[in-house]
Amino acid sequence: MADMQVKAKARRPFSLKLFLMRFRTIIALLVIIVIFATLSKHFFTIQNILLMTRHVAINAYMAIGMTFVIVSGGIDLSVGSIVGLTGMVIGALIDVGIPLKIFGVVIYLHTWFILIVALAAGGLIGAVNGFIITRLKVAPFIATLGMLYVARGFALLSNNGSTFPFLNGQPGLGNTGFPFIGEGNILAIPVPIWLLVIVALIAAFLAKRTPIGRHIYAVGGNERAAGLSGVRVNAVRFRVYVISGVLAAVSGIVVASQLVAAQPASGESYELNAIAAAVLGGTSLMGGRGSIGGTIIGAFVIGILSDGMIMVGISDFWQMVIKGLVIIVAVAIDQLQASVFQAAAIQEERRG
Amino acid sequence: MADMQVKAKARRPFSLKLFLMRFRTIIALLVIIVIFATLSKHFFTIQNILLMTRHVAINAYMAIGMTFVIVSGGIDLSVGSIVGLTGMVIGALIDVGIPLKIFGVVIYLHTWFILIVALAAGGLIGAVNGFIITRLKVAPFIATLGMLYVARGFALLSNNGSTFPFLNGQPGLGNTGFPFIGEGNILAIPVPIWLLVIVALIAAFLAKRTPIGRHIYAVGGNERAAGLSGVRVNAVRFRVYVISGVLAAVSGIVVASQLVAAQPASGESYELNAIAAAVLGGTSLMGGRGSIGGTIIGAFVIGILSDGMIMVGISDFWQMVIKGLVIIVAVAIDQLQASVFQAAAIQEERRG
Amino acid sequence: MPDATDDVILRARGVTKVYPGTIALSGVDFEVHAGKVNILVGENGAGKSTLMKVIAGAERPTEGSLVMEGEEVRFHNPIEAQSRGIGIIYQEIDLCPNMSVADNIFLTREIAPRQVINFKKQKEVVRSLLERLEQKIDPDTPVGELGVSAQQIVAVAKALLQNVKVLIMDEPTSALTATEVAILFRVIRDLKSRGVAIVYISHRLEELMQIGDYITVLRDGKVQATSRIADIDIAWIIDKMVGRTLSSFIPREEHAVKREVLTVRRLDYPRPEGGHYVEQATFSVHAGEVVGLYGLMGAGRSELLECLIGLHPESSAEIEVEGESIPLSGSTDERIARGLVLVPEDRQAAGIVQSLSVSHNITLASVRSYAHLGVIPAKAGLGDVVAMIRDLSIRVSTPEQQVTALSGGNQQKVVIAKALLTKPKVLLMDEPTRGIDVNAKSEIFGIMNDLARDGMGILFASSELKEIMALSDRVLVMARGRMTGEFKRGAYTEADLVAASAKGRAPA
Amino acid sequence: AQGKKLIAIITASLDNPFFVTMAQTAKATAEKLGYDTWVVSHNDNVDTQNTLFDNAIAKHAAAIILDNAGADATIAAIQKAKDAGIPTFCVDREINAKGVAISQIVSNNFQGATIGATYFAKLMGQEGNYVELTGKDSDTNAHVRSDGYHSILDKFSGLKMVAQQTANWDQNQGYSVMQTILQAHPDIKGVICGNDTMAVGAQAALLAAGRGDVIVTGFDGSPDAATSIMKGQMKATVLQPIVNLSKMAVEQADKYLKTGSTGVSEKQTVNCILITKSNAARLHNFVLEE
Ligand SMILES: Nc1ncnc2c1ncn2[C@@H]1O[C@H](COP(=O)(O)OP(=O)(O)OP(=O)(O)O)[C@@H](O)[C@H]1O
Ligand SMILES: Nc1ncnc2c1ncn2[C@@H]1O[C@H](COP(=O)(O)OP(=O)(O)OP(=O)(O)O)[C@@H](O)[C@H]1O
Ligand SMILES: [Mg+2]
Ligand SMILES: [Mg+2]
Repeated sequence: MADMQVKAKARRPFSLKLFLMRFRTIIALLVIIVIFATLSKHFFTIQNILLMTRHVAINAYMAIGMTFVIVSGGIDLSVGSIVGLTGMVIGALIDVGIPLKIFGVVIYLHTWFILIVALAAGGLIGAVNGFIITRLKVAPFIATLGMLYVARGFALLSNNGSTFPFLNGQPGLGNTGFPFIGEGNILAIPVPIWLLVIVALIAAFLAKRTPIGRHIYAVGGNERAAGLSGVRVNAVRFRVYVISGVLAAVSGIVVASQLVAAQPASGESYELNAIAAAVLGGTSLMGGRGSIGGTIIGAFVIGILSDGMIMVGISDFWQMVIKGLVIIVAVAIDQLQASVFQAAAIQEERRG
Repeated sequence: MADMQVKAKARRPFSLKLFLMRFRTIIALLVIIVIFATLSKHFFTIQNILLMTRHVAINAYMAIGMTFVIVSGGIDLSVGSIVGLTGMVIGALIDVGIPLKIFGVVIYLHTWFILIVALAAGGLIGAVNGFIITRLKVAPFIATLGMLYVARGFALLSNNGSTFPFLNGQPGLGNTGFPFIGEGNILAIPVPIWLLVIVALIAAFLAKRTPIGRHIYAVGGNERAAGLSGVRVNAVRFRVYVISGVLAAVSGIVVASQLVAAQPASGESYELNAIAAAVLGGTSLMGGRGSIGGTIIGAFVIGILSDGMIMVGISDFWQMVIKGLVIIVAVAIDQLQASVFQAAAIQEERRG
Repeated sequence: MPDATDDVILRARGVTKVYPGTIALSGVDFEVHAGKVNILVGENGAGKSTLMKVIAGAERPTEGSLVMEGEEVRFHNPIEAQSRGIGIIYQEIDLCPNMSVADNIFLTREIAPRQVINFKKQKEVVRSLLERLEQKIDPDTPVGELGVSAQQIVAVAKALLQNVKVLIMDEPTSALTATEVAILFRVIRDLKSRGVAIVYISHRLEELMQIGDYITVLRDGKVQATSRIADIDIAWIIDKMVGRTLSSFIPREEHAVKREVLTVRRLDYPRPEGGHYVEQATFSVHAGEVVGLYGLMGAGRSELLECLIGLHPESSAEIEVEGESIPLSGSTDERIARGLVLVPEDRQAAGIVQSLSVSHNITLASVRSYAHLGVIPAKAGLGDVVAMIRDLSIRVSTPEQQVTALSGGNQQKVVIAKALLTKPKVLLMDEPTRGIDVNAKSEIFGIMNDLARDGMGILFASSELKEIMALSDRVLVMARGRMTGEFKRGAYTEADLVAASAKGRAPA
Repeated sequence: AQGKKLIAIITASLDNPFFVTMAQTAKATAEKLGYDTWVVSHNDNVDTQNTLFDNAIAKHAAAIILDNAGADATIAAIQKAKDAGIPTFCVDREINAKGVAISQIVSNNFQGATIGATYFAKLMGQEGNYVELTGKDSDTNAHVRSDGYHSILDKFSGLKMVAQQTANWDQNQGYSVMQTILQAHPDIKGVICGNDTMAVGAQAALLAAGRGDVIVTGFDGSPDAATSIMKGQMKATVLQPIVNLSKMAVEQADKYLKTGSTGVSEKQTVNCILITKSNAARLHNFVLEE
């Protein structure tokens, strides 16, 4: 029925609506910031903002990938496990290297290669997800739920459940420098934040300005129509999982780099945060709608909320309750305001 | 004439397909059973079968509720947390009672009342889910994701993160007998299994033979069409979450009763098993399709698989990998066979 | 090897398509002449859409082949057919509701040098396309916010974007008004003159006579007859389609009008942004009376009917059924219980439940009445379902068949059957004959007449003047949300209705 | 299979070297004594643990060696095993009941915490601000250790705890919680942690923030902590002699199965040992070599 009300010639209202939608999520964000800033004098400092942004970034990489997946009409529950597994891949490559038993030598890769291998590992898992979903026709929820267990299982198996500690590398082996990704600064800005900016810009460009981006939205909006229009639906769906896998690997790299250690349990239940960020940012779980900008704001809401609560010293149990309430309330307000703003936008259009 | 033709052809191909569909999931189940029976001599004993069925039951209650939710087009991520929270409600009522400060007395409820309160608590949380989804128009995934955190938070808060031990009750207070639910037998069959039989029969009856059941399927299939046909869409959607909440409470009761203790972390990530059982049993995550019988078979596949792997002594990590693979492969085979059957049906049509 | 009639650009040879439970096409030969309008007609479920899907690469034939420009072709997907110059407008409008008009039109044909889309250029092209169709639709509007007819126009524009050799139109006019149809026909003639072969499917027979050059009649998946339009008339078409002559497919019948069953006073449905969808509508329907509701697209007829069935709680009115007033808060099920029921306009979105069988769809609205003490007996309603399938001639292999496997027209009949099983006092129908073949139409009209004779009141919205005039004991005309005319049978002319429907409109 | 008796070894999780060591030691000891073994983990989930007990009973295990998932929620499971004639021997974590398990052999967490806290106070010079990272709130040991720490630290008026947060035994959380707390309290001098995993995470955060000066101590004596201490990063940890505990449990189980009695009392505690730079080099896989 909502569809019907909007029938009135919608030219500007759409972009206005979009603008307002972002604007109001930002308002929610500002409210949270103001609350914490009054509760703790250390909250609103440049240093703390950079720190929180770094925490946000880890979720945001995944959430951006998740946005593509959800927009296409799917879901990816395996991202948390991919974080753990890529960390272990890196750990193994730095600490153990690649032992070639026949020749009795161990090959150590250069740090750059290790990063590429890690990204490729994430992409590969995403590709397997994509294959299972498009070729074996398993529903995304189930395919990636299965992968959640499989990838976590392999992460645990990779070093028999143990951590790979001290990922500093050794100068002689050419594999030093890994911790720089998590902890380094470029022009006084932490590397993870640069990464976030780069990833976000590329993703937003991809979503809005390229045919593949448009096709992702089309597939999520009406798969049949997209297919009949000549969109290679399966190829599109395949790709979003690869993108999601690669971006989860980025999270995995940053997490391992920060800890200077790779832990097999790393990233557990991160998928829920990534989904929550995308949805708080206005991505529709029915597919077809969502934006990178919105998702990033969503990630900030979640990240700042949890950091702020720790800083203020709220108990873990209450943190859970509050986080759950914020997720519900934010989306509920979103729904409420959507209809209010819609009416307002139509009003304005009539006058203007 | 036309009358006769229609009747004669009625339901033959459809029910055949349906029969085969169930049959093949049972085949999968049988394969698993045969494998484990050859690997362990303790596996295929009456004692162990009863034991496994008890374990299956805990997931099955939730999975049955989940089936209604998914068929209606929703999802319920909060069931695991409801398990934990209802356990704590029971624990508090048995161990602490209801202190009435004004009168300086503590009221202890009879065990039957406690059970009713526990079921009501589950139903209440389900009702809150339903309210958020139908009134505040929050997507089910998000509403119940939020509730996952909120309910778990409250479970932890209820006794400050601690367990309520010794739920045996005291004869003087009339609240003994609780452990019977989890550990008792009636006619040599454990109580949880009786409960499963009762719940399953009622649920199957509800799904197939009552207007509300039909309405759930209609709402999941096409909400607007259902609404125009006089189905109270919101009432139906509300009810499925209440059903799901109550059945999660049944799981919570049985779990707490078996442990004779209520632990706030109980039920963590149970939602994934419940969803997996429903989907393995042929419930479509798009809504509109699914059956109670299928879900129960799905629950058996998952339960017997994990018990069997434990019994055979497969390592924890491999268990994860195998569980993930089985979920994917089972659904993939389902898809494959569906198309094989369709091809067969086409062949038949051409000949006939 | 050049053919005798050299203008055949595409030829289907012995095409058979089998679905589980149905043989949709069997050994169909079909020729498409370049620069001509090739008509395809047939009853609902005759296999027209299926044949078109095969030609457009959306379905693969079980047997048979396609020859395009003298060369055998095999399309594995719509893209391959597209690249050979075959364009298609599907029967069920297939657009992405979340995307803008321009995005939809350019989907997979984006102007994207170096993979970067040039939105400005795309918009320009879309504007000129829509100008050609004489429509003012903003290229940035999300398609989901457009009405059915505007969406149909977008679908046409999308098909016109590419330079096609063969353009298939599967019931393009079922959602269009007379003016829009005229525009579409101008476009078709223009394409014809450029040598494009048009394949045209419609259930509006006058239309076919007007625009067609060649005609092929399908029946039960087989070709029944082919001819040049010049050699035939409507009676011929009906004869070939149905296998018998229909004396008049719109039976005129006068009804003995009894007491008022539906009284509506001051029905107001405000727009959230100000103004009204429906304003102060007051009217009544009597038992045994068929009332037509006429108006141009956007007049508010659908909204009026939706208000009556309780879809818009923000509307206000005094509604009485058989003298008993229905509370404003009355929900759809209450209104159904009181004897109102609606056959909606859009059967895909609001009519059928895709996941259910034909039988469960038909009993959906009345399922409560089959329950005894809250329990539905195993074969509840099967008798009624079978009777409905027979009465409405719904083509199914079994009542347990999935409803999605039915052709468009048969799905519509399922929706009507569902409404009838609620035993309504007043039957509300919104464009009940959209996409329905001539025989089914006549059957449905027959049913409407029967129902009226049995004392049911019927209020139906239609954009087809002929239908309205033939069936209605009384006609209500709406324009811009208001009742602008009421005419008794025999007391008006076509021109009166048209004039009333244009009232309050700014002169163009 | 050859008629050997089976000992079930149920541990917490196999992705933590502490529990792996517990399980490996028990397994090796039991096999040396001629038993078959069955090693599983409950991942701190009592429901899973309950399932594992059911399975142990179904497999007719002779005895169960258990690192349990909850002091209260485990009692019923052990009772169930007892009713089925299977004795349970608790290691590392005790249960809140007597007479149900045959032995409860635990390291003295409270004593360990006091020696850890004493050393921490010494490093701090008995004054300054510090932070405590606690374990999972639902875990008894988290509270026992915290109580142990405070029984010492609260005696020094110069020591001020400016923040207390749980990091759920987790390395990632140790890292990010530490980062955030450091924002609110840049003036801290030390961090005392409920276990080594959190300590290693916190240490990484401090090093990254250029605060290598902050004193970090942990608990458990894990290999990662030992390495860190030798590198001069973490300052101390408290070794739980898990290898001893595990051995004792299996040996007592063996004796009980053969003689019907362990000959020792049910509750046994073994003291913990402080690990600092001076002895960290001798620490290998939870064994402090002489
Ligand atoms: N996907 C499908 N699965 C099974 N049967 C189908 C499917 N699609 C079409 N059919 C069947 O094939 C036959 C032809 O259908 P088609 O849609 O081609 O009819 P049509 O001539 O276009 O009818 P209408 O005028 O109602 O649109 C019908 O009997 C229909 O039930
Ligand atoms: N494409 C559109 N753009 C803007 N407004 C529209 C559009 N379509 C409908 N409306 C508005 O919605 C109201 C009702 O339209 P609706 O199409 O439901 O009327 P209708 O009389 O049922 O027409 P139809 O013959 O198409 O069913 C009209 O007042 C009109 O202004
Ligand atoms: Mg058709
Ligand atoms: Mg209409």
